Order: sequence, then structure tokens, then C-alpha cells
Amino acid sequence: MRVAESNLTATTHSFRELRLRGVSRSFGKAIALKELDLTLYAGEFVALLGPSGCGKSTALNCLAGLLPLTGGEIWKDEQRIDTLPPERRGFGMVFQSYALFPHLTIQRNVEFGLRMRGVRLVQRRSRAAEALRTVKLADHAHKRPAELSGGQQQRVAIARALAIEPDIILMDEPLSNLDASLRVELRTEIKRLHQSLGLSTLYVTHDQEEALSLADRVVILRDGRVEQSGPPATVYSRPASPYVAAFMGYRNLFTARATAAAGPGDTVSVHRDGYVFQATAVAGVQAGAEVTLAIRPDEVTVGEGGANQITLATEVVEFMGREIQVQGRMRDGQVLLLRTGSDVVPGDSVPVRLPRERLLAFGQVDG
Amino acid sequence: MRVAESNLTATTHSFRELRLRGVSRSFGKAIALKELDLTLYAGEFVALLGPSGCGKSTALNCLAGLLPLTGGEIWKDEQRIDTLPPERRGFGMVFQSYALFPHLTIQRNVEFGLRMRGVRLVQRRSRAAEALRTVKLADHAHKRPAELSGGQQQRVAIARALAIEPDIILMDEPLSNLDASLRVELRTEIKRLHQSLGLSTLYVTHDQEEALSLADRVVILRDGRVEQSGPPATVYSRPASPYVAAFMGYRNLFTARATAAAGPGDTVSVHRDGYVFQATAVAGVQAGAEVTLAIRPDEVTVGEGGANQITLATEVVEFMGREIQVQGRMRDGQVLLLRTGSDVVPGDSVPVRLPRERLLAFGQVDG
Amino acid sequence: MSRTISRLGKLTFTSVITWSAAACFILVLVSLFASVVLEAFSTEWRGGWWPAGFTVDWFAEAWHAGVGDALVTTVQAAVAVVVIALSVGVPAGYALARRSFPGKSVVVLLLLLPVMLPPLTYAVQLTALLYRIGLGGSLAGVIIANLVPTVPLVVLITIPFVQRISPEIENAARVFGANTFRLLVRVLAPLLRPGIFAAAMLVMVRMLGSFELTFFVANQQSQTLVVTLYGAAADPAGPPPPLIAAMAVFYMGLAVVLLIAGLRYVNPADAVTARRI
Amino acid sequence: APTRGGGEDTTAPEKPAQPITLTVLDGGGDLATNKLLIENFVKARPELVASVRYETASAPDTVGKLKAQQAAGAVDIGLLLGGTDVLGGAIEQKIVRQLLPSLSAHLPDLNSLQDDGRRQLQTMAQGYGVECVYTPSGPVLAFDPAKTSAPRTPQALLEWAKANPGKFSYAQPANSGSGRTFLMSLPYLLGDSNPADPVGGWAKTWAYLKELGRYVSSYPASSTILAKQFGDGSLGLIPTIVAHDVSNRQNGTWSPATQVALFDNQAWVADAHYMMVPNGVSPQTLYVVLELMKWVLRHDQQVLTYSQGVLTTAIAGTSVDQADAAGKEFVAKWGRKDFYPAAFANGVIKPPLAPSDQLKAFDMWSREVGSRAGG
Amino acid sequence: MTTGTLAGAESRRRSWRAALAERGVDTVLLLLIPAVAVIAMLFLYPYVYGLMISLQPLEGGSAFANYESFFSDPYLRETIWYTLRLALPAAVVSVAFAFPLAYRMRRAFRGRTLIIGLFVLPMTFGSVLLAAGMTQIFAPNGWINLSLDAIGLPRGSFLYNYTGTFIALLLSTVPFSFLLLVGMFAAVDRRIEDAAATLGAGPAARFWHVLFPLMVPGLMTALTLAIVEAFAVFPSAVLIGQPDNATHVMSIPLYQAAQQRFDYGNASAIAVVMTVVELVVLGVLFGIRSRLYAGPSASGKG
Ligand SMILES: Nc1ncnc2c1ncn2[C@@H]1O[C@H](COP(=O)(O)OP(=O)(O)OP(=O)(O)O)[C@@H](O)[C@H]1O
Ligand SMILES: Nc1ncnc2c1ncn2[C@@H]1O[C@H](COP(=O)(O)OP(=O)(O)OP(=O)(O)O)[C@@H](O)[C@H]1O
Ligand SMILES: [Mg+2]
Ligand SMILES: [Mg+2]
Repeated sequence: MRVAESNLTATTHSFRELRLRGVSRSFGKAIALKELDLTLYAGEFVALLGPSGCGKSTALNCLAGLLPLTGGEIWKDEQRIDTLPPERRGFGMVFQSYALFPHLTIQRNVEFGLRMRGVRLVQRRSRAAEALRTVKLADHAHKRPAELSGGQQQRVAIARALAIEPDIILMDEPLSNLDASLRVELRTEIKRLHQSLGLSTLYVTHDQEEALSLADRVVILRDGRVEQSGPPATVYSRPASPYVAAFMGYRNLFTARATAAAGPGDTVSVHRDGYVFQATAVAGVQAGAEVTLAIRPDEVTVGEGGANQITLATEVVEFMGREIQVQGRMRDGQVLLLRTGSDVVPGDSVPVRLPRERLLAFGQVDG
Repeated sequence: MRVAESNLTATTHSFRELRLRGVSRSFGKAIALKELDLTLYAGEFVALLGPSGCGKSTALNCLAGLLPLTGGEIWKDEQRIDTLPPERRGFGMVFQSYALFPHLTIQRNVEFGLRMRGVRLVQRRSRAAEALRTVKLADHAHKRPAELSGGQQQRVAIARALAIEPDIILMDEPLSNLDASLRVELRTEIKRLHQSLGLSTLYVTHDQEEALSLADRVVILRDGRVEQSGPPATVYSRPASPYVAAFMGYRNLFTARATAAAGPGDTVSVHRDGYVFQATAVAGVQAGAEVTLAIRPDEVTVGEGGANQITLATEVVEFMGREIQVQGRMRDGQVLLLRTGSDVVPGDSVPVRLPRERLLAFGQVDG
Repeated sequence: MSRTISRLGKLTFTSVITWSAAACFILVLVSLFASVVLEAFSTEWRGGWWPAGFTVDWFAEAWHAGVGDALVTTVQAAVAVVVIALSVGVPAGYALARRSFPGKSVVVLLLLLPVMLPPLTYAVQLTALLYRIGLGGSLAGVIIANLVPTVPLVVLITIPFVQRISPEIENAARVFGANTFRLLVRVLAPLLRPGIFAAAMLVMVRMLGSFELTFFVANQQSQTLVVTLYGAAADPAGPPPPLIAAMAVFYMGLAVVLLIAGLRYVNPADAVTARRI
Repeated sequence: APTRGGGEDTTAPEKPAQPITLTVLDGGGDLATNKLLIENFVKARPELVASVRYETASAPDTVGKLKAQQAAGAVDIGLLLGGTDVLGGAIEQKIVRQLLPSLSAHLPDLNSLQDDGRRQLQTMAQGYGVECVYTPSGPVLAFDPAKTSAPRTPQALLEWAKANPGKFSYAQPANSGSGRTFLMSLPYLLGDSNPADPVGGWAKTWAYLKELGRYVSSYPASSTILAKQFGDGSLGLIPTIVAHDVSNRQNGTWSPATQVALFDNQAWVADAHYMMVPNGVSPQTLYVVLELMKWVLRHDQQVLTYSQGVLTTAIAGTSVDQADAAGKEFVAKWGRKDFYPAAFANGVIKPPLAPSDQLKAFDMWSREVGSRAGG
Repeated sequence: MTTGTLAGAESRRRSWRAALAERGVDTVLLLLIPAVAVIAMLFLYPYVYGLMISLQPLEGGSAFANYESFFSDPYLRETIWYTLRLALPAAVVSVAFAFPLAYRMRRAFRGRTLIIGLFVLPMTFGSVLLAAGMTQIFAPNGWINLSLDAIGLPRGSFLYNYTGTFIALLLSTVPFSFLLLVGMFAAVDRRIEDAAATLGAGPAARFWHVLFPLMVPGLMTALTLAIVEAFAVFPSAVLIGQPDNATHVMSIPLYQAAQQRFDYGNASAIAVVMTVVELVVLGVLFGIRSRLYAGPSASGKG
């Protein structure tokens, strides 16, 4: 995020970095985290992405001290904190399951952390009220969690974590149950607080847009390990593997064969289905090797002209708002998805182009 | 959704329509549903949209028989069903909170409904296994809910509802905790089942894309009442009110004054901030009346030329993947959001165009 | 609410059985209660529907037998035992419910034994112990002796109630800065309220009804109501039944007051995890 | 100095410099008769006693409590009152001090105060206690003259029970004075070979009770329950004791019309209660207690007990005529003036079994008789 | 150098602690200390003392003479059977009785607190009071029999037999089981039941398939306490039972040994036997319980 006049005053942070070193966690035989290495720098906003069940919540729980590690260490600068009990780590956390206190009113739920910190009543009240205003629940302060809707409960969970203004805040899919416009609003609010309070944030989300727009850095997990970590733009446009690509919306993934070797970033020629494509090699590709091609549906353009031209037999057309999503088949039956604003009807034969710079080629498919 | 060769065989439905007539539900003094009228036709896929706390879950719960109505009636063809207990309504339901049976394994959670229907063991096993395969949890069949991740639990909830193959299925944000690619996959799966089993589906979601791509009809709720109901394309491009517009991603909403009267669908001239715009009137607009203008960020185009041209002072630029989102201000301070692929930096002065056909003008602002 | 009523109104086979069984039970109870009260007011009652005459003299006599002092002692001792047993037993129950550790079964057994054994089998030695450390005859001694059978009860009752509570809520409390103590006081205690109430009631009953331990340890100043009652009942000439009934009415009165007070603050049927949407 | 665990206590009494607080533990309901005398003592000898604390309990519990105190070497009880059961338990557990003959100088001459019957029971105490209550106890048969008449022999009783199944019963001997009195009287009534040996010498008694048991539906657990059942008409005939006859009519459990009868060859079983001193009391307390014993056995004090519900005093040579007005009135009202004085002179008066033999008898009764109730 | 070794020791200690934590040994166990201390100090010594003297028979003879005499005497041996046949059915019946009622207390209805109060009322009666009241109303011409007469039913014999003790036991264990189960039911998340309903489970199926399994831990505790209570049945066995016969339960010879013969060794021996029998019964129960679900009664979000 680039801001016109930076309101990022040089906030002083109470630490420099939080390091997970080879953190492992298994449940019985099942391994949820496998020697995870991850560093969160002070003031940074890191988005943790990964498919369902890949260990995101486990990572947050380990970090917060709620699950003992089966291996590895967690350091806050020079202090090893993985042996500290959760209440002494001082993290804020938004639980995926909310975990609101059912016996307390919303107000008191939000006040809870402040109370534990010995904050005086008056101040507690005002901070809780502010946090509730932030999540637009000021009117519901006197209710119990059971009397709220799902989204409202989720917002209470956010307010509760924000109210204590922690150094480090861990959020586990905090906006998943909110409607689009509220989500955008709260996203902005979270970002604002992150900046004004100098919070360091570790944010689990499955919403790619959220990750890309909020984060300073995106970390993609795969089976309890970091698969790629980098600035949003990089991860988005240069995924390190087909796995990450799939995750970043490169829904068209298909194999082809390289005609010549190519280095990372070079253009590589591949062929499939009688067509020859020019693609951008993500890592080194050997001649004759099988490569995986990846392209996002919205990068496929409809129309004649230019290289990497193919014809699709369209099958399904789905309404998506501004555009439609079209599912078509190449001659050899490979399905391709594309998005377009032009009017396409099922059964058409449509010429499309796969822009070379957006068509990524991954060598050596793993997993 | 339009499909090339329709696989929608004329499924025979056990009913023709499900009607909610003036359904009301209050919690103490708080009114969650206010005389809601809604009809679900057999085989239809209706998406229920609305902001957090507007009564979506309440509506589903009333329909399923879990909450008694404080007013109104529910009819299934000629049969009044609002007095039937939930177990005799035969609806499938995916709860927003999952509500899995904590003491049963995943397998048995999914089998539960079949067991209640007296389905034999062998068949039960195979149908449960199939449902679990559908949600990609076959490997976790022997676990208990507490041993699953949030997204995995959500998928169990889906599998459990699908396994019984009900006439009518109610889903309350069933995909909210899943990552994008899994969500798309399951979305497709749900659609497929909807069609092949001839299910009638009422689907609560806050994901606009999901609503638009899945639904035959979209219903927007506002404070427990239907605000607009119609095919996805209509609701999307012709929202009936600024409220719906806001909900459909028309994030730029600002007032202007009409210079002349105009009928619905006509072009109307409005002025603000020294500019004169041509907009499309959604309903009748009177001369001199205040109107609300609405346009989606991605409909605002960057560049000179054409009518409805204004200049924005850009402030914040956010990375969104394929595009960036730019926040800028008009001369009078009104904030405008836009999305663009071109490179914009904060502090620029950018000329943008608000296409007349996408700039909607709502007269008579209510609420 | 309207759902509740509609469901309640429906008469199923099982509900008829349950409610009529309950009605019988309550009928027996109430008549039991009433008969004792009636007897306490009766001049003589030799069977039949109704006593021959009424009098309040038995209450005066009971009061002279030391019921007044005993009432005060009983309340003091009962409250102290309940408070101490709960504050010792609930944390232990929590630990046993949440952790499995080597040697747990030994601890469980150790805690089970005192509830299983009749107090008589250890009362004499326990009393001797208390006299030796100088607590014999004192209220403190009475309180301490009564902890033996009551603490394990609290532990046993607490365990299943703790297991009901989702660990996630506990996790949240910890993350937000609650140490174990505050977790117990601020989060678990309110969530465990029905269980704590049940435990408190049982402790109270045990305490009010425990004769041997209290009698052995107490002296006249520190004896509780039940000791006074047994003392009167031990009269070999056969105490007049109405006198015993009158003392019993004091005893019941006290217990009922405590029960009502408890029910005012805790409704054991009130769930904190109500229906949510 | 206090001794632990029941070793022989040889403390010598010593007059206290300050009045002391005396604690009396009553394990036999003896305060009913003796409290008045103790209060009188306190009034008369303020230099010795400042106040008295009373504790009451059933016999077994008193022994347990004292045992616990002595095990800890912290005895705070100065005077123990109780019947033969307390006495037996106390001697066996070595928790009371042998007063006679070692301290006879501090006590009145019991020989001169007691007649034969009283002396027999004093002897049973083996010097560990001083008799403070004495009565020929029973058995007497209680019945409602409006409904039935009393049988005069055990055989007639059996016939009666047979004719009225379920209407006759007696309380379990182990838990009741009336039951054990009936039990201990039978060997004499039936002419058993050795009435002092329940195991070897009671053949006729056991056979009789078994036979009788066929017509008994259940044996109530205490005299109180028995009395109640008789009072409400569930039972028509019961063996009881003098004290219960008086108290049950007095407190209304029984109708005033209730009558009692003796067997033709009545064998009274006597009952006595004792004053005892726990091992380990201080010399000062010992002194005061001995003074108290002297006081209690004074003739002028004993005649006061008539007003407290006794018909016979702890010492010989008293009569109702010497009692105060209250005592006279009480005996006139409840004491069956025309019946008991004559009845006590009727038949023989026998001491109860030694406590250990009583236990044997109770155990045999449970096994042979109690376990077959109603069958 | 020194810091290095220090850090090494530190980290060793930590990993050691982590290893313990994984086995469940952590600071939470400190919470056990007060309770264990109370019991160890105040109970263990007297109990072990009792155990020791149970091995020192008064009459001399082998160390196990007290146990031998118990098991060689059929009259005493049978008390085990008498106890079991009284305690087990009473415990089971009281829990079975309290369970459906507690279930019905979940719904809020007018008078619920009154009903709860009434049911808990007998907890305020001591056993003596209970017996006194029972002898009054169950007497041959007490209220119950008079009522039976009035409605033309034959009179019953409720006192001084198995039935009387059984009723007394119920009166004291039902309230407690009820209280416990009411609390347990309240903790079950209603949404889980709702889910079952939408899946076609009627009230009975919801009860058996959802509520019941979730209630098992509470049920087991209720049963345990009811059994413990019923095993210790003494006053009611003596006062309204047939203590030499139908209700000749283990606590009777125990009390006789202790309270009449002052043979504490023998009493302790009987207590030990009683404890072992109880432990066997409870062991079976716990064995069953450990196979069943014991965890939160809610799952999912919120
Ligand atoms: N048990 C209750 N008691 C009181 N108010 C309630 C209760 N349940 C719901 N409400 C209120 O009713 C309104 C509608 O709730 P509902 O759960 O239907 O919202 P929703 O549309 O599903 O929202 P979300 O998208 O956040 O899940 C909310 O404002 C909520 O606070
Ligand atoms: N208590 C447990 N016992 C056994 N397995 C567990 C337990 N908790 C989690 N797991 C497993 O560990 C893996 C990681 O779980 P985790 O909750 O971290 O996933 P996640 O990345 O948060 O997924 P989601 O996006 O669905 O929430 C999952 O496969 C899950 O099944
Ligand atoms: Mg998760
Ligand atoms: Mg909802």
C-alpha cells in the first residue's frame, strides 16, 4: 500500500522481530506443522495463506502459546518465548471460532483483556466503546454472544483483540463471515490501526484480495511448510510453483513440453495440442522436459491477433458481475477458463490469446 | 449459468413452491425479520444476500423450523408447514456455526441424517463416503470434529447436509472459511448436485461473486425485509436502491442534483462540484431533486476523452492483484475509488471518466 | 418461548410417564415435609390424617436444648466448609479434567476413597490428629474435619462440568492475559456455575448431615445442629417425637433458606451456551 | 498429668484454687434426671465450679469421642455419664479411670447407700463408675385395654402373637433398652439352664424367640420407633420398660389409657447408669468431680429426682413421700401409683448381662432371630 | 563460554519441560496440590492407620484374621450381596428417574425453578429426618396408606423392609442426580440438537443419539455418587429397613464392630472389603466411561 502523505510516524516497537525456527507440531501421527521457519518483523503485516487444513491456525496457536510445540523454537529478539504461557506473551488474537466468552456481555467481552491488564474502569469503558464503534457494534454492547448473528460475533472477536492494542496481533480469518462492503470497511480499519498503533500483524485469510491489499508480505503455506514468501505483487505475478499459482488464482494449469531450455525469467517455447506457445519460465527449464503452464482466467483475452493464439469451444458461461466466466475446451479436451466482458454464448468457437508475459511455465513439477 | 448441453433433466420435484408469507421474528424488542415475503420455486437456486445482522440466518432458521415465527406463515404448496417440527420438514441445512456433533466421528456425523431415515448400513457408508469425497475429506473420516481445522469442519457440515439429498437445502455461508480455489471447486460441486438432484437451494452468502455465479435469483435483504429480488445480472447492473448498489460493489456513492426530470432508464443530467454528469436514472427523478450517484470502482476508467470527465487527486494506491485500487478525491473532497491496470502513484492528478451507462442515479434517497 | 410452550404442551407417552413419576415423587416429598412440620406443632399424633392438637411448645423446648447456638455454629461452619471445599476442589477438578498425566489414576483413587468410606472408619484417628494439633473442640477443627469427605465430592462433580466447556474459550482467556487463577475465577467459575451449585449443595448437605466427624471434633460451643439433634435423639427414654420434629424443622428451615438463597443466584438449568443462530 | 492411650491414671485429686469449668458428656440420657442435681451443686459450691457444659450423644459415639481425645492426650471432658453399654465400652477401651477402691476415701460409702439390687449393678462397674441411676427396668407388656388383654406367661404371649400376626413386636435388642430387657428376662421366665450365658445356656430362649418371630413382621430399629408403632395402633402388644411407659404417655405418643402388665413369674432386669471419670483429667477436675459425685448421692438430692421422671432412686431408703411437691405430683400423675410400687416388689430382680455377653447375645439374636423376621 | 553453557542448560531445561508438558505435566497440576494436601494430611494417615489395625486382630491370630472371619461367616459375607442388591438398583433407578426430568428442565417454563427447588428439597433433610418423616407418612395408617384406602387401592407395606430402605435411598440420591444432570443438560449446545432435527431426528432420536451420548460423563458421575451414597446406606437401612435381614448391608456389621464392640480393627477390615467391592463396581463404570465421549458439548464457531 502506498500512501500519499505517509501517516506512518516512526512508531517505536517493543521488539524487532519474532522468529519461528523449525517449529513443528504434530497431532498423534498427523503432522500439522513441519519445521516452519517464519519471521515477523516489527510493524509488519504478514498474510498467511494456504488451503484448508494446511496448518495456518496451528501456526497461530503455537505462536500464541496455546499449543505446545513438538519441535523448534520461537524467539522474540533475544528472548525465547515458546516456553512462556500464553498470558505472558501479550499477543492479541482473533480466533477462527471466535471463542467469545458466552457468559459475558459484548461490552465485557471486549473489556476482558483490558481488565486482565489492570486498566481502570473509565479507561476500559472508553476503549471498549471505541473498539465496538470500530466494528460497528456499539448498539449491541449489552447483548450476550448468543444473541448475535455470526458476523456480529466475528466482529466482537475482532474488537476484543483490537481493544488491548497489543504489539503483535494474530488474526485467523477475521472477516470471513462478513459481507463484502463491511469487509472492505473493516479491512481499511484494520490497516489503519495497524499503521497508527504500529501493530505487527499475522493475518490468516483465504481471501486473496484481502491478502494482497493488506499485507506487506504474503506467506503461502503448504502442508505445514512455507512454500513461498514475498511481497504481494511478487507472489501474485511470480508464484514460485504451480501450487502457489493455483492458490493465486491461476486456475488454468496444464502441462506442455518445452522445446528448448530456458533460464528463470526467460521466454520459453513449449508445445501442446499442436500449438506452440511462448511462455515465461519461472525457474530453469530443460529442453524436452514437461512443464506446467499457468494462467489466470482474467489474463486470457478474447480476440484474434498476436501470438499464443488458440481456439476454444465454449461450454459453460457463468455470470460474474462485470464479466462473465467462460469455460471452454482446447482441441485435445483440456479445459480453459477465461473471463471476459464480451458476449460469449455456450457452443461458440472463440479465438483467445494467452499473453506470453502472463503465461508462466514451471519446470519440474513437484508434489 | 448457461450450459451448452443442458444436463438439467426434467427432475420431478416433490413440491412446486415454498412460500414465506409475512414472516416475522423478533427477539424481545429487537425485530430480526419484518413481514418477509419470499418464494422459492422447486429446483430454483436462490441466493440470500445482505449485510451482517440483517436477518439471513434468522430467515433460514425460521424456514427450517428451529425458531418459531412471531408472525406470518410458511406454505409448501397447499400445506402450511410453519407448525411442523424441524425433523418433519425434511430440509437439509448447513449451519453458519457448523453445529457438528462433537461426540461423533466425521463419518458418523455425515451418516447421521441417513441413519435417522433408516438407510441401511452399507448404503449409508457408501453415501457418506461419497459426500466426504465431494468435500475432499475422505481421509479424515475417522476423526472427531475437534480434531479438524475450521475449513474442514465447515466442509463436514456441507457433506452432512448433502448426504441426505433433501428436496430443499438451506445453506448459511457454507464456504466462508475455505480458500479461494477450494471454494470455487465446491461451488461447482454444489451447483452440480443442485442440478443433478434437482435440489431447491436457499443459499446465504456474503460473497457477491458466489451469489452471482450460483444463483438463479438473488434476494437482497435489508433489516429483515426483501429490498430487491431478481436475476443476478439485473440485481448487479440495475440495483433498485443505493442500498443494493452499495451491496453490489457500487462503492462510489455520492449525491448530486438533477438538472432536469427523467423517467426510469432515461439519461439524466446532474451536477456536482462544478461538473455536469450524464447518468442513467434508475427510477423517476424530478428536476432539482437530490439524487444519489453510484458507480463501481472498476467501471471508472482512467484516461482523457469522452463525457463525464473529472480529475482526481490520488491519495492511496492499493495492490489488488491484476489491478490496483486507487483512492482519489474530487475537487470538493468527495472520495472516489477506482480500479485500473495502469500505473498510478499517490499524489498524482489523474483524469478519469464515469461512463454514463454505468453511472446510476437514484432519486428519493430512503433510509 | 412460544416454542417451549408448544413443545411442553405436547403430551407424549414418555412425557406422561416422566411427569407423573415426578408428580408422585413431589407428592411424597411434600407430604414428608409437611408431616414433619405438622408433627412439630402437634400435641400428639398417633396416626390418622391429622394430629390431635396443636402447640408451639416443642419449639420452645428445642430452643432450650441449645438449638439457637447450634444454628449459628452450623451456618458458620457450613459456609466455611462450602467456601473452602469449593476453592480447593474446583481447581483440582479442573486440573483432573484437562490434563492426563502419569499417576493420575492414583490421585483419582486418593480422592475417591474419602467419599467411599463411612466417616466412622477414620473419624477417631482424624479427631485424635486434630486434638493433637490443638484444634479439637474448636470451630476450626469442625471445619477442617468436614473437608475430608467434601473436597473429593467437589472434585468429582467438577470434572464432567469442566469437560463440557470448549477449550477454545479457555484459550481465548489465556491469550487475553488471564493467568490460571483469573481463568478459574473470571471465566471457568461463571461457566461452571451449575456444577459449582450442585457441588455446593452436596457439600452443604454432607456438612449439615455429617454427624460423626462433627460430634467427635466439636465441643458444646462448636457443635452443629445435627449434633444437637442426635444428642436429643439419643435419649434412651425415647425423646418425644414432636420434639425431634421441632428440631428437625429448625434444621430443615436452615437448609431450605440456604437452598432458596442458592437458587436465587444460580439457576442450575440456565445455560450459558444458549441457542445461537 | 494426662496419660495417653489408656495407661493407668494415678492422678491424685487436688482442690482447685479457682473455680473450674466442668464438661459433662452424657451418653445415656442421664442428664434428664441428674442435671438438676448438678445445677444444685454448682449453686452450692461456687468456689469449685464456675459453670458446666453439657454434651449429649448416643453411647457408642461418646466412647469414640473420648477415645479420640485420649489418643491425642487432650481430654476436656470431666464427667462421663452412661449406662452399662457406655461403661462396658469405656472399660474395654481403657478410657475411664478406676475410682474404686483407690479413691474410695473421696467418695461416700456405697455399701451403706445401696441395697442388694443396687449393689449388684455397682459391682458390674468394677470400680470404674459410680451408680447414679437405678431402676428395675422391665419387661412390662404394654397394651390397650379397650382392645385386648395382656397375656400372663410367655406361652400365652406366643399364643397371642399367633392369633394376631404382625401385631406383636419388640425393638432390636442391640439398639434398644426395651428389646434387650425383654431378651435378658426371657431365660429367667423360661427357666433356661444358664441365664448368664447367652451362647451355651439359652436354648429355650432362642427356640422361643424363633417361634415367636414367625408372627412378627419386622423388628423396629429402636424403642422410639416401636413406641410410635404402638402409639399409632400398628402394633397391639409390645414389651417395654418402665421409663418408656412413663415417657411415652407423658409426651403423648401413647394414649393415656394404655395399660401395662407383668408376667406371672416376673423376672425384672435391672438397669443402672454410672458416673465415670475419663483418664487424663486434671487433679483439680478430678477433685471437683468426686465432690460432685458425693453431692449427687446425697439423700436430699436423690429425692429430688422423683420430679425428674424416676420411680426409683440411685440409693436405697428413699420413697416418694420424701419427694418435693413436684416429685409427688409427677409420680401421682404418671407413675401408676397403684401398680409400680407393688410390681417392683413382685418377682425377682436380676442384673443385666455383662456388656461383652450382651454383645454376644445381640449378635446371636441378629443371626438366629432378626434375620428371619416375618418368616 | 559461560553464557553458552548457561543457555545450553537453560534450553535443556526447557525442552525437558516441553516434554513433560506434552505428557500433561505442567503448572496446571499445581492446582491439585491443595486438594491432594488436604486429603493426604487429613485422610491418609487415619486411613492407613485403619488399614494397619485391620491387620492386627483383637483376638490375635493371623494378620488377616479379621478378613478371614468376614469371609468365612456367611451371615457377614452375604452383606456384600445385600448391599449390592440395594445400592445398585437404587443408584440406577435414581439416575434413570432424574435423567428424563432433568432433560425437561432445559426448556424455560413457568415454575421450573419451583420444580427444581422441590426436587432438591430432600437434600435438606438429614437421614434421620427422612426416616422420621417416612415412618410418619408410610405408616400402616399414615397418609400414604390412608390415601390408598381412599382411592380404593390395597394398602402397601412400605416400612421396615427392602422397599422402605429403597425409597429412602431414592429420596436422597434422586435430588442429587437431578441437580447434577440439570446442570449437565444446560451445557449442551442447543444448535447441535437443532442440527439433528434438520437431519430428521425426532425428539426421541435427538435424545438418544445426541443428548444422551453428550450426557454420559455427567451420568457416570451421578451414578458414581449415587452408588457411593447408596453403599454407605446406614441410617435408612437400620431405621426403616430390616437391618438383620433384607437390608443387612455391609455398613451394619461395620457399625456394630466399631460402635458396639469397639473393635476398630475389625471395622476397618469390613470398610476395606466394602471399599474394594465399591471400587470394583466403579472400576467397571469407569472402564465403560473411558470408552465413551468426554469432551466439549459444543463444536464449531461461536
Ligand atoms: N437469540 C437472539 N437474541 C437477540 N437478538 C438476536 C438473537 N439472534 C439474533 N439476533 C439479532 O437478530 C438480528 C439478525 O440476526 P441473523 O443471525 O439473522 O443475522 P444474519 O443476517 O445471519 O447476519 P450474519 O451475516 O452476521 O450471520 C441480528 O441483529 C442479531 O443481533
Ligand atoms: N486436535 C487435533 N487433532 C488432530 N488433528 C488436528 C487437530 N487440530 C488440527 N488437526 C489437523 O491439523 C491440520 C492443520 O489444522 P489447522 O487448523 O492448522 O488448519 P488451517 O490451516 O487453519 O485450516 P483452515 O483454513 O481450514 O482453518 C489439519 O489437517 C487438521 O485436521
Ligand atoms: Mg484454521
Ligand atoms: Mg448469519
